[in-house]
Amino acid sequence: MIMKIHVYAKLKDFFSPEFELNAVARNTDELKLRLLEINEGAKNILDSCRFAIEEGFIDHDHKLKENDTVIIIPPSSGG
Amino acid sequence: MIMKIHVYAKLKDFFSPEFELNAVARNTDELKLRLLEINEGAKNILDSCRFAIEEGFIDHDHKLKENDTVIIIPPSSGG
Amino acid sequence: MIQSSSSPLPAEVNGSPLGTIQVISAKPLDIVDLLSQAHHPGAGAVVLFSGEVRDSNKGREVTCLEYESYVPLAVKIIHDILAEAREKWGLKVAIAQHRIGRLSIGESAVVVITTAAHRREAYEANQHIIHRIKHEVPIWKCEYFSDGGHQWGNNCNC
Amino acid sequence: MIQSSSSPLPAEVNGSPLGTIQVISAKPLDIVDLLSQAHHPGAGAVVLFSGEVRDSNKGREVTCLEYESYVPLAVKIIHDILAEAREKWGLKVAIAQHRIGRLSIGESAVVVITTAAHRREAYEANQHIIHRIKHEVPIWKCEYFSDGGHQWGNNCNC
Repeated sequence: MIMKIHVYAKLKDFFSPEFELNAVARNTDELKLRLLEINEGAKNILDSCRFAIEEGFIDHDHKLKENDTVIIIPPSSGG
Repeated sequence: MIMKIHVYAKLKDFFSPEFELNAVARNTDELKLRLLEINEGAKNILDSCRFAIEEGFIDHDHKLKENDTVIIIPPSSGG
Repeated sequence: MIQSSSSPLPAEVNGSPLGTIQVISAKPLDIVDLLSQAHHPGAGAVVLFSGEVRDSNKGREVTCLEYESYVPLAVKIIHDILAEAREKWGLKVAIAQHRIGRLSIGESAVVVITTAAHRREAYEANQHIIHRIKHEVPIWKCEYFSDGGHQWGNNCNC
Repeated sequence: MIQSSSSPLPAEVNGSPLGTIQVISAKPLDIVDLLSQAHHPGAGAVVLFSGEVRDSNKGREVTCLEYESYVPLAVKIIHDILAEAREKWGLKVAIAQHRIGRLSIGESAVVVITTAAHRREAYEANQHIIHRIKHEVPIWKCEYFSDGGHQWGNNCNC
């Protein structure tokens, strides 16, 4: 199962801004585990992140699909 | 006893903007009475006015002098 | 340091050299120019308020407004209000300018600009300054209505 | 009246024809141009907030800032925030624009303009909008310090 992952801000200290993930992740909880397998140092920041697809946030029970592009959204710090 | 009187805003419906008053008015209470002798219709508005000389407000016990220029200040309505 | 004790004004007002900004203006207010004077490297927040002439008041159609002022006292009081606000909220800049004369719909009657390190202070001080200007400064508004009437001192434009 | 049900945006946003104002901008914010779009004959009060880059944060000297954003979602959320504020406070105009990319000291990172018949609504709505933009919109700040360090996401600039 291949997904595209886009990360922003502090997450870029742990991951490439955009990369392909080839792993089983049926929802965002599982996706989080797969990402921690890549870099466990991201635990704190990942725990405070939300996930989005296109223009909408998704819940932890949203079913991820092959070829989804998942956006990982750290807490806002605009303004 | 001659004083110069300057009035503003709604007071101009009752008095000339600037005029000389030749009458006994030792303080602003007496000045108000002299002004009501000229136009008693100004009572309501005069009761809500403050008085000033140059750049400062004066109290009702401030002693008025010959040749003072007294400014009569209706409630503010700027903004 | 030698200072003239007879000077009634500080060497700096509005955060600008004395005299740069006239707090009472018979000319249209230049908001862009005022804003350009409000930037400060230590200020993270700039708040600008502009009170503008509305086309109606309590259902009556307004054609224009006129403001008059007892200028010497108005200038002194506005400077005092700005100095107190600058002190109380630690503002980097506090600017105010009130128009006098005849104004058309949409023209700005009064502008207040405050800048501070953080936005809470800039908003609070700005609201405080405009409130005091409307209630304490000898400036008076006359509204001219499309039905031919006029009215002095209806203190509710904005 | 026939309307496309698939259109995610109203025909008018920010009180201006759709697309006139980009809520996320990679170019320096043009405050003067934004203000010029904020006048309304029924509005007695215009409030503008500009969040600007300060030269220090908690004692550390800042040399520049960088903002990045997940733009599609940021645009949608800012439009939602503005629409809700326009409705709640009966605003005549509600405009917001947030800068992305690298900013120098003194540059404006975000501008919010609100106009209403009376000033209380314009101030309240303005503060509400900037609060929500700072906390809900996927925009992130990175501070670069003169000591060579940098830090993501310190949400306290203004």
